[in-house]
Amino acid sequence: MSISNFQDIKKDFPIFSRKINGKNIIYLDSAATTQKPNEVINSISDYYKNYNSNIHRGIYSISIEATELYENARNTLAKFINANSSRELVFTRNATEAINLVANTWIPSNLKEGDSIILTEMEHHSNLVPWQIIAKKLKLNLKFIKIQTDGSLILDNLEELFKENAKFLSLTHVSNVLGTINPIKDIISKAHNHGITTLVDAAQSVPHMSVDVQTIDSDFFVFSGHKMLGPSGIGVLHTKKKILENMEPFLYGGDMISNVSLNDAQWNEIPWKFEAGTPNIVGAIGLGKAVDYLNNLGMSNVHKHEQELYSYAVEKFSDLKEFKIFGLENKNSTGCVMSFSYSDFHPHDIASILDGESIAVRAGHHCAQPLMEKLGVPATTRASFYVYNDESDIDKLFDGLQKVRSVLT
Amino acid sequence: MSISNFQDIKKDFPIFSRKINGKNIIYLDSAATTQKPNEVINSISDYYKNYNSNIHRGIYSISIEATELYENARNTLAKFINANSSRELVFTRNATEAINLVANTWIPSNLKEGDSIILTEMEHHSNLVPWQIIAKKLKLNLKFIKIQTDGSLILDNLEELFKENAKFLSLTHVSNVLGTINPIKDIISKAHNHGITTLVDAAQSVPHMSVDVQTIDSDFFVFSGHKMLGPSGIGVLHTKKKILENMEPFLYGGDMISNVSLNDAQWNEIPWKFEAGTPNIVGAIGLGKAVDYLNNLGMSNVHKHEQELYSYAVEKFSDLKEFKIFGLENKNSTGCVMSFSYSDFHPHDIASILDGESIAVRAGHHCAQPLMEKLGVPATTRASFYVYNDESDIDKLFDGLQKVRSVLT
Amino acid sequence: MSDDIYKEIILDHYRNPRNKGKLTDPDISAQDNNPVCGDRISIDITLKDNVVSDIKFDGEGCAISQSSASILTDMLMDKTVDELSKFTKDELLEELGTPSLGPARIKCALLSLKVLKIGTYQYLGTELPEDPEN
Amino acid sequence: MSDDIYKEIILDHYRNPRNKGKLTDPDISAQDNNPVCGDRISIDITLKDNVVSDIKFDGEGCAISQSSASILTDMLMDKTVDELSKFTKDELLEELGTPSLGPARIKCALLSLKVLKIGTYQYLGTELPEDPEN
Ligand SMILES: Cc1ncc(COP(=O)(O)O)c(C=O)c1O
Ligand SMILES: Cc1ncc(COP(=O)(O)O)c(C=O)c1O
Repeated sequence: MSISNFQDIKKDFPIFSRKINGKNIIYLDSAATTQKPNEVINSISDYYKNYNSNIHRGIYSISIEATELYENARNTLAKFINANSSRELVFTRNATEAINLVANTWIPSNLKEGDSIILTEMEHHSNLVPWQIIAKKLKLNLKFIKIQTDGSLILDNLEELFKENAKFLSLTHVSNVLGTINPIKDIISKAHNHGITTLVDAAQSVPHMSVDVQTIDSDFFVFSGHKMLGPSGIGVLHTKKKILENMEPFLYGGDMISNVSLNDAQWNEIPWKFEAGTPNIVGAIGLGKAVDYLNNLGMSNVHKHEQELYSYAVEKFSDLKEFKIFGLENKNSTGCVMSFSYSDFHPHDIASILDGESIAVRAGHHCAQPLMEKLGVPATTRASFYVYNDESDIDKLFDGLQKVRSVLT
Repeated sequence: MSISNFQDIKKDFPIFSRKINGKNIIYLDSAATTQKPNEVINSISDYYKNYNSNIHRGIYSISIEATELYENARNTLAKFINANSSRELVFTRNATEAINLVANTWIPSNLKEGDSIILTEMEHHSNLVPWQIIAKKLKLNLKFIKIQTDGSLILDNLEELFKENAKFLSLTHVSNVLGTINPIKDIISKAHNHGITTLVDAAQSVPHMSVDVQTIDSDFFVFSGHKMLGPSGIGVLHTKKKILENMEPFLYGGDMISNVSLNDAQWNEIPWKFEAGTPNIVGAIGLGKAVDYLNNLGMSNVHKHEQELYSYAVEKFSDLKEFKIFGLENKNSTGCVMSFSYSDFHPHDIASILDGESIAVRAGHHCAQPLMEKLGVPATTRASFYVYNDESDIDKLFDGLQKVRSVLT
Repeated sequence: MSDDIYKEIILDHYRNPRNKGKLTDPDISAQDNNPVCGDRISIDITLKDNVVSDIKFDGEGCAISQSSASILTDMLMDKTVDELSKFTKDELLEELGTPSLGPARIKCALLSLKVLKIGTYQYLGTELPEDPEN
Repeated sequence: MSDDIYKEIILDHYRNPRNKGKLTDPDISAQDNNPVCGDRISIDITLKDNVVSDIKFDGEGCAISQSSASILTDMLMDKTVDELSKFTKDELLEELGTPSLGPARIKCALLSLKVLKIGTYQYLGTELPEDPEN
């Protein structure tokens, strides 16, 4: 499949019909959030127009239908990541909440003072700050797998890190700044050899490549719907059944209980035990539709498409003076992210001037300040690609950067 | 404004065009969740089609527009409940999460072993179970304001309850089973006299009557969007600024931080400090639209409409043999909820047979098992009303109940 | 999802439940409730030579759960313990005449079967499967 | 929200910043950074008879924050301390020629003003208002 085969799909995404100052939007910020296809948008309206009701408890038709739509979405998601059972999937607001859930429930019942949590230096703040907090609270140590400037993890001393009191490992599957794919299967298998429980932050992998949680063998696995064509406000926590069953609930309230008296309560079965209160029903249903859409494209085609776009960009920008792509040397990258510096122009100025051309890129630390320090820059400009991008978007970015130079010099 | 003035508005709600077995849906379960008007549904599509992007950090146009839409929704909500500042409002998934947030952050830093939390016997599980858990964890006592069978709170011994180690009071504004309006302003003022901090579960009041958090003087105030014409997956926590500023964050991750290093982090300002990760942007925007819609109707008209419907129902059903409305004696009720028993027919059978007539009512304990025990029934059937209901819905319910009798006897 | 589920046989057993009550000194005895709706069923069985010689149910709840218990107990007379442990939900649902009860009510209909399975497995000393009524 | 914000005066000061550097023994001295983008500005002021007699800024960051600091310092020469404390963002934005910077970039433009306010209030010993740059 060549890049051109995906080109027609911009039509599926209504935002690309919007013009700003007469120009179409060139959207290169999908690592922050993705655009939504008509199928997803329509599934949301359709739900509100035909099925809207509260789920799980209703005896009447639309409530039964709504419950089915919600639980079918869970099944769709479970198949998408090849989970053993849909009951291993908990719907959360986003990847961030899923990580906090684990930090608040599993960690306190399983780690004790002096134990260590292992992270990497390339984590998004969402996979860093929750561990800092719980570490302070329980007097745990945080240790970090270091990275080299090409964006890859330094893995020679894993055995060293995994020894002693290491009990938990949380790491990102794909870096949101550099696109690096970490060899998580290997790392997790080594961690398991040391009895270390593992969490994978898959916020940047699930949208871009096919994943298989059974092969990866992660204990916890989290991602966000809005980064994979899905709606706002829905994320997923996948957990091995044995672990999930033994975990204390995170939030308490309606729907997660089976029985309540004034002073006591019993919990519902998994996964509902972890879904307190009325959930984001429409978020789950829309995310199911997003997965249908991705399945239709084929995740290996998605991956290939992005790699081809990335190669095209690298080639195109190779002649641009004083232009530097971070992590370019690293061949193990999704191709969905291109972080760069351009002369000594500040990323905010670059992004502002590109916005004048209706090109949306991100400038900043991308919620990964520690990684920025490692790269030796306060911020980068990041262009990120997804299924609806094509060569012409990259050409426009190229032209936009010429404009940046002409404005700022 | 008479009931008839609201009748045309069914047209604003597309679900009422759907037919099941040739019959229009008679929706009498708004206390569980409400239907959505076109304005709200369209605002969601419109967002995805024109503005969709991540907020707060983007430099490009649609991100700036999206941020504005999101923050304007916060302003709309703040005005709706007459908050002192929109920065006192935190968006959560639902009322349940908002309550859990307070139980997890404010309580541990302010209460200690032996202190008491005061609740009432009419709480929804969401305003009961989180307190049971934190009470167990911190060795706090739970004490309950009792209710009488007419659904009103027994308030003569408040001073007794508020003495000693009472530190926190959490109570519902309106009962989701009986519709009782509690005199929260009075109760809160007495609680404050004893230095007790207060939370109001307003999940069933904000949708049905005009509220003013400054007059009520609650310290915490929570409600859910989906119960007031708004989208799935969005709720609100209102907190007095002084309190919110001094609270520890609840969830940690992107967007809620201002600065992060590998081992440390500083927090963003309120309210963003409490919104970790990518929020349910579209949920907030849609909820803002729902409030616009309600403001257009006028909250006092909404309240009046429901009271008139309730009176109509009471009158209509007064002749029905063996039909009993719970809490009927209580005059201080929103009128949005009618819980009843009918002969010895089981609520599930009643709801099932009504469903055959395309009438949606709820049967069960309504997430309020302790209250059910008080009423001496394992479950009730509940019909609840909202802006789009009219007399003909009640007439249909009446006919449906005749059918129930004819089937079951 | 409609009154279609109230078949004549269900209404008949609902109005005139068979085998209602308790046994003294039963060989098999179990009870369970459906927390969502509060329905409660208990079943007592006396065996003779490993065969059901007497059976009673007791409980309260909706027409579906109570009539299903009445119908089920009627079906179990003279069955062997082995047959009890293998009794399927399809057999019961077919007798009820409502194969498509829908997810909201099927739990009511199968509550009595679940109680039967709990009691039988207890009697046999074998571990209860995850969803005993299925 | 476009390159329209890069007015000639901004580009001029960005390319040739005025008053860049540090002062020894300043009367007023403060610095702050914008955590979102890492922009950093410090301002040093020497007073003579309560009037600005010398002023320098230092820092790094985007064109907007750096040129705005350069322009601001140019505007403050010979002002009294009272005038410093009352200096408004509108005066600065008017000089920048970009009254509608948009919410994403306005913080960059006002960072230097914020630093000025921090330093001036410190010097006066009065409490900083909640949003000092507004
Ligand atoms: C009084 C009351 N409190 C809290 C809730 C919980 O609302 P949610 O499920 O939206 O969190 C409800 C909803 O049923 C309610 O009626
Ligand atoms: C690698 C990674 N992890 C976690 C997150 C957090 O995702 P969310 O904000 O949807 O919770 C992101 C999103 O920026 C990410 O890129």
